[in-house]
Amino acid sequence: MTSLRALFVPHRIVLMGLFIAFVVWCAVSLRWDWIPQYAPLALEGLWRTIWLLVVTCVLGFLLAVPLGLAQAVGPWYLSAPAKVFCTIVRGTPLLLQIWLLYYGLGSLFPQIPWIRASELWPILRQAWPYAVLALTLSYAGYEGEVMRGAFSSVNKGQLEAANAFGMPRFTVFRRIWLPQAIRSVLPTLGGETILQMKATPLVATITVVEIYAVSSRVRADTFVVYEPLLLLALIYMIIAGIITLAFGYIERQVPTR
Amino acid sequence: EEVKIGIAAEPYPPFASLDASGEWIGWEVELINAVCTAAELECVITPVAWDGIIPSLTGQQIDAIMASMSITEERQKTIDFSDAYYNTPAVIVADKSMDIEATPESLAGKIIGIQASTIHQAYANKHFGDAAEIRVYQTQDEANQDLFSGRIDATQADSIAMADFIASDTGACCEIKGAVANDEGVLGRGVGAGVRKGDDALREKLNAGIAKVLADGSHDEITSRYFTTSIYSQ
Amino acid sequence: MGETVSASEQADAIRVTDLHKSFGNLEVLKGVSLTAHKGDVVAIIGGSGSGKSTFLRCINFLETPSSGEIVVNGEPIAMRQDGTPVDRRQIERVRTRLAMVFQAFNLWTHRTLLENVIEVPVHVLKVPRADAVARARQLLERVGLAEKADTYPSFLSGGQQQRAAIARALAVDPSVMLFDEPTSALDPELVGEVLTVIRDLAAEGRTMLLVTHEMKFAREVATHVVYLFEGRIEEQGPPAELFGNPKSARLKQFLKTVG
Amino acid sequence: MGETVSASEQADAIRVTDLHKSFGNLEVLKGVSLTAHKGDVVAIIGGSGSGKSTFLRCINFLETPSSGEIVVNGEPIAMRQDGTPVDRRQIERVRTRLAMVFQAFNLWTHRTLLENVIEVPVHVLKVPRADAVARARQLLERVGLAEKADTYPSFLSGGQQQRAAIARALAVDPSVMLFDEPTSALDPELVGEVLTVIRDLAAEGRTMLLVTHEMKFAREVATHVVYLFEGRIEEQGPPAELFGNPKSARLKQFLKTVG
Amino acid sequence: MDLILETLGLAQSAELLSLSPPGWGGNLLRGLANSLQIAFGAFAFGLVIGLFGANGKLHGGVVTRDLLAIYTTVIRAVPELVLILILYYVGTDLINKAAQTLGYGRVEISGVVAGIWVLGIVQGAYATEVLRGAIQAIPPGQIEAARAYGMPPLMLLRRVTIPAMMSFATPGLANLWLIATKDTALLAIVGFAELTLETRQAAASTRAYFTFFLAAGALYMTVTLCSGFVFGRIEKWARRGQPSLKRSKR
Ligand SMILES: Nc1ncnc2c1ncn2[C@@H]1O[C@H](COP(=O)(O)OP(=O)(O)OP(=O)(O)O)[C@@H](O)[C@H]1O
Ligand SMILES: Nc1ncnc2c1ncn2[C@@H]1O[C@H](COP(=O)(O)OP(=O)(O)OP(=O)(O)O)[C@@H](O)[C@H]1O
Ligand SMILES: [Mg+2]
Ligand SMILES: [Mg+2]
Repeated sequence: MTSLRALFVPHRIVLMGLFIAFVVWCAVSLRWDWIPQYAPLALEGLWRTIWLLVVTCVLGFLLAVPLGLAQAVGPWYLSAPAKVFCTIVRGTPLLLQIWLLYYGLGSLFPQIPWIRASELWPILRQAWPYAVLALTLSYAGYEGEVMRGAFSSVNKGQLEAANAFGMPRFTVFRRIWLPQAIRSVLPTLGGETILQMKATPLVATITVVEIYAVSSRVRADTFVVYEPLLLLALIYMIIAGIITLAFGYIERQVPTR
Repeated sequence: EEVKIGIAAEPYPPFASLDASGEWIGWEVELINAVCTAAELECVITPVAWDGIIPSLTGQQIDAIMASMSITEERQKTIDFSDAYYNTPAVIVADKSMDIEATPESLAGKIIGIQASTIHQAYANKHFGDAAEIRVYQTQDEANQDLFSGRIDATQADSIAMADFIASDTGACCEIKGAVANDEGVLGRGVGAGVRKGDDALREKLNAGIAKVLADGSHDEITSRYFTTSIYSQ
Repeated sequence: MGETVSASEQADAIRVTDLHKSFGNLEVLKGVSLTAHKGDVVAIIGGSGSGKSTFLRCINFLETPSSGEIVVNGEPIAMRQDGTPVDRRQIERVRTRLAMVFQAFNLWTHRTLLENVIEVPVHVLKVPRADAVARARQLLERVGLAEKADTYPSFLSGGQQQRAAIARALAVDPSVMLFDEPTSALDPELVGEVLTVIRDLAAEGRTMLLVTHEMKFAREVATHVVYLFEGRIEEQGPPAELFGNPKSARLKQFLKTVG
Repeated sequence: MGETVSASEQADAIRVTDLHKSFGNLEVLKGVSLTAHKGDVVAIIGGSGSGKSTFLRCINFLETPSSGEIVVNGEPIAMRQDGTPVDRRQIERVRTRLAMVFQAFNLWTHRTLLENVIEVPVHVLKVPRADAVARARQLLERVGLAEKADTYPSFLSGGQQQRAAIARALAVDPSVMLFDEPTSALDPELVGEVLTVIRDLAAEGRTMLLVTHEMKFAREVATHVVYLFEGRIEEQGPPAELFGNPKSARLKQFLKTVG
Repeated sequence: MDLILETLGLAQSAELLSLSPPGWGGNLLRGLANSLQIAFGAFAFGLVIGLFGANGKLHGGVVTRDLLAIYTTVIRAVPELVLILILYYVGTDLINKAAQTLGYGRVEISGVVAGIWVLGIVQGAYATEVLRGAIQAIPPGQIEAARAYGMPPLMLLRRVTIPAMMSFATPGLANLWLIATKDTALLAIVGFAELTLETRQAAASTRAYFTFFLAAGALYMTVTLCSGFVFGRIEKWARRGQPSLKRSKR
C-alpha cells in the first residue's frame, strides 16, 4: 500500500509520463513488424544470456573469494599466484581471453586423437564450455581484486572480538569477515555484475548465440537499424533493473547509519 | 563536389585491407577509384565500422557504400543500390574425406559454419537451418579455423574467399564441394554500391561509371591483378 | 602428571609469568607476572597507556607476547620462540573458555544485538538455537536491553553498546572473564548493576580479570588489585591494603586525586 | 537590533527551548529546555539511553531536532517545520564556534594525531600552518601525548585516543564546548587534569556542556547540573543543591548507588 | 598446430611488429596512445560524476535520488555500443536538423568528443556506485566529527570523505580504469583509431591473428601493470592508519 502511494509523488508521475510518452512514440513511429518472426529465437537467446550470466557470476564469485582472501592475508605462495591471475585477467581484453581459450586451447583438443574419440568430444566441440570458462575466469579476476580490498578493509576490532571468543578460523571467516567484506562492496559487486551482463555478447565471437547475437542477426537480416537495438537495450535494462533490485534488497538487510 | 564512399573499417582482404602506413588497398579500393574516375566524381574513401555503415549513410556521414555489400531485397527496403559490380557464387567447403554435396539433404545433421551479417547467413538459415546446425562466426577466418580443427563439418562462403583459403596450408584439408542452388531473393544479384533512398542522381552517376569500367576493360584489368578468374558474371 | 594438572586447574585459572610485549621499538609490557585463582576477581589499575589493555589482550593471544609464559586453566599455552602459538586449535579451545569485553565494545555491526549475543553460543559452542535465543533474551533483559534486541549496534547509545558487549560475553558461559573497562560508559546505577553481576559470577567460581579506572569499583569488587605502571607491576595486594596503605610513591600519587 | 543580539550574546551562550527529537517511533527527547550563560559549566547527568548524547548532538545539528528552538551565542538557528536548518552556511558558521568531544572519540583514522589536531584550524579556520602546528604540539604536550604526535589513532590506547580528541577540540579555540563523557577512558590522575583544563576554560569565559557519569567530577566542575530522565529534565540546579538535597525520587534513586 | 607454430614464428612476428611500415608496431603504439587519452578523459570525467552522484544518492533529496537511480540503472544497463550509436548518429542527426532549420550549415561532431562523453557518462554511473559503497563503509563518526567542527561540504569531501573511503574504493576504481582503457574499443564504430581497431585491422590485413592479438595483450598488460603499481601505491597510502589484518591472523 505505502509503496504504491510512494509512486504517486509529483516528480515520479512526471517521470512515468515521460516514459510512457517515449514508449508510445517508439511503438507508433518505428518498425516492429519483424518481432513475431524472431520472437522464438529471441527467447532462446534471452534464456542463454541469463543462464550464462547466472552461472558465470556464481562460479566466478566462488573463485573470487579465495582469490581475494589469498591476496589480502595469504602467505606469499598463495598471494603471488592469485595476484598474477587477477592481474592477467584484468589486464587483457576479455575478447582476447575468449579467443585464446576457444581458438588456442580449444583447437588443440581436436589434434589429440583419443579426445576426439572420447565421450568428451561432443562437449569440447561445442562453444559454450569455453564461453562459460572465459566469463567465469574474467569475473573471478575482477571480483578477486574487489574482494581483496574488501577483506583488508574490515575493521580489525570486529575480527578480534570473534577471535577472542574462540571462534574457529573458518567460522570467523564465514560469520564475520565475509559478511562484513561483502557488505562494504555490495554496490561495486552490483555494478560488476551488470558489467558481466554486458560482457556476455562477446561470446558471440565464438558462435554462442545469446540475445545480443539475435539482435545483430535481426539487424543484418532486415536492415532495421535502431529498433532491435532499442528492444535490446530495454531487455538489458530490465535485467539490470532486476540485478539492482536484488542487490538493493541484500543491502537493506543490514541498515547503516 | 566531394563524394564520401564508405567502406568497412574491418579489413576484408583481398577486396579491401589496410597496409601498415594506413593506406587502403585491395581490389574493391582500386575499383572504387576507377569507377569514380570514370563517373567524374571526386571520391573520398571513408572507413566506417560495418555495424554503423547504414546509419552513417542515412545520417549523411557518407554518401555511398561500396563494401562488398550484396544487393538483397531486405536491404533494398532501407537503401537503394546501383548496378552490380561483382558477383561470385556461394559454395560449400568441407573436409576432403567427407562425402558432402551442397544440398540440404546431404547437409542434414551436419554443423555448418557461416559468417555473421552476410547473405550466406540468411541463405543457410533459410535452406539448411531446419536440418543442420548453423554456427555463426564474426569472420570467415574463424569459421575456416574451426573447419580445419574439425569443430564444424562444413562452411558456406564466397567462392573467391574460399579459393584463397584452400590454396593456403590450413585449407589443404578441404575442398569445394559445390555451389549452392541459387536463390536470388536471398543471395541477391551481386554486389552493388548502396546509396540513400531517393538519391537517384548519385546512383545514376555510379551506374554510368560501373558500366564504363566494365566496357573499357579496366574492370578486367584490375581483376587480373588479384584473381585468376573473372568475378563478374551477368 | 594428569593429577597435578587437574589439581592446579582447581587452583590457578590464569597464571602469567614474566610477560613481555613490544610494538616495534616500544616495549609496552616489561615482565608482568600474575596469578589468578578460581573465583578471584583481579582488578588491574594504572595510568592511561600503562599497558593494561595490552596485558588482557595477550592473555587470549589477540597480541602475540614477545616472551613469557601463559597458563590458562592449568593448560600452558605452547608458544614458539617468537611468541606465536604452536597450536592454533589449542588457542581456539582455550579462548572458548575465556570471554572478553573490549574497551571499544567491538560489537558486530552487521548483526542485531540478539544475533550478536547468540552468535558464539550457536556457532562455536553448538548450543541449540532456541536455547541460545532464550538465554540471550534473558541476558539482554538483565542488562536492560530487552527492547533493543532487534536493533543494530550503531543505533545504540554508548552505554547500551557496552551493556550489549557484557551480555555477549556472559552468553558464552566462560570460566574466565576479561573485562576491559566494562563500566566506562555506564551511569552509577548501572555500575552498581554490573558490580552485582560480577559478584554473582565470582560466587559461581568464575575468575575475572578486570581493567578499571574507577577505584571505588575496584575496591568493592576485587579480591586482589594490581597496579600497573609503565609496563611493570608496581604494587599488588588485597584492595583494603593497596588502597588503604599504598607503599609505592607512584601509587600514592596515582591515588591522591581519588581522595 | 545588533545591540540586543550582542547583549544577549553576552548573557546566553546556548539557549534551547522545548527540544523534541524522535528516531522513527522512538521519542528520545520530549521537550528539553536549557540555558547556559557565558562561562557556565553545565553538567548533564542521567541514565544510559536517557538522551544525553542526542541532546548534545542536536545542539550542533548532527541530529535534526523534530521541533524546538536552538539559540547559539544569541543567534537563533533558523529551522524549517521538520527541523532541518534553513541555511547550511549558518550552521557551518555556528559549528566553527562549537567544539565537540565525542563519546566514541571519532578521531580521523587516516591522519596522525598531529594532523587530527591541526585539521580544523588549518582548513576551516585558515590559521597559518606553522602556528597551528606549534599550538597543536603544545596541546598534545598538555594532554601528555607529545611523543605520539605522529602516530595514527588506531595504534593508541583508549585513554590516549580520548585525550587526543580533547586536544582536537581545544585546538579550535571555541566559545562553546560540548563534551560527551570526556573522561570515561581516563585514569583518576588524568581526570584531575581534565578537571583543571575545564576550570581554566571556564575562567576564560568559555561555556561548557558536559555529559558525564562521574558524579564527583560533575560536582567539582559544574556550575549547574541537569538531570535527564527518559528524555525530560527531571531536576536541575547548582551541584551542591542537586547532589546534597535531591528532590525527585528518581534522582534520589539514581544517586543512591554513588553513596 | 602448424598454424599456431607458424603464426607464432618469431622472425616473422618481429617483422610484422617493427615500428615503421611495413611493420605495424607503430600503428599499435599510436592506437594505444589514443586509447589511453580517451580512457583518461572518460575516467576523470566519470570520477567527477561519481563523486557528486554518490553524494547525491546518499544525502540528496527524493527527486535527486530518484533521478540518480534512473541514471545509474539505465546508463549501466544499456550497452555502450547502443549508447554510442544513438548519441553519435541520432544526436548528430538531430543537431543538424536543428541547425538547418535555424539556417546554419552542417555541424561535424567529432567521434572522439562523443566517445569521451559517452564513456565518461557510463563510467560515472559505475563510479557512483563504487564510491557510494565506499562512503557507506566509512564509520559514520568520522564524518560526523568533521561536520561538528563546521567543515563545509566540499571541504568535508576533500579532507575526510575522500581520503577515508579510498581504501574501500581503490580496487573498484582500479577495475573501472582498466575497463575504461578497454572500452575505448567501442569507439571503433565511430572510426576512432584506438588499439583494438588497429589490432584488428593489422590482424585481418596480414592474417597474423595470434601475433597481433598477443602483442595487443602485451600492451594492455603493460598498462595494467603500471596502473596496478600506481593504484597499489594509492591504496597503501589510503590504508596508512589501519592496522594490518595480516598480523592478527594466525
Ligand atoms: N541513530 C539512532 N537511531 C535510532 N535510535 C537511536 C539513535 N541514536 C540513539 N538512539 C536511541 O536513543 C536513545 C538515547 O540515546 P543517547 O545516545 O542520547 O543516550 P545517552 O543518554 O547518551 O546514553 P549513554 O549514557 O549510554 O551514552 C537510546 O535509546 C538509543 O538507543
Ligand atoms: N597496535 C599497537 N601498535 C603500537 N602501539 C600500540 C598498539 N596498541 C597499543 N600501543 C601502545 O601501547 C601502550 C599501551 O597501550 P594499552 O592499550 O595497553 O594501554 P592501556 O593501559 O589500556 O591504556 P588506557 O587506559 O588508555 O586504555 C600505549 O602507549 C599505546 O600507544
Ligand atoms: Mg586500555
Ligand atoms: Mg551517550
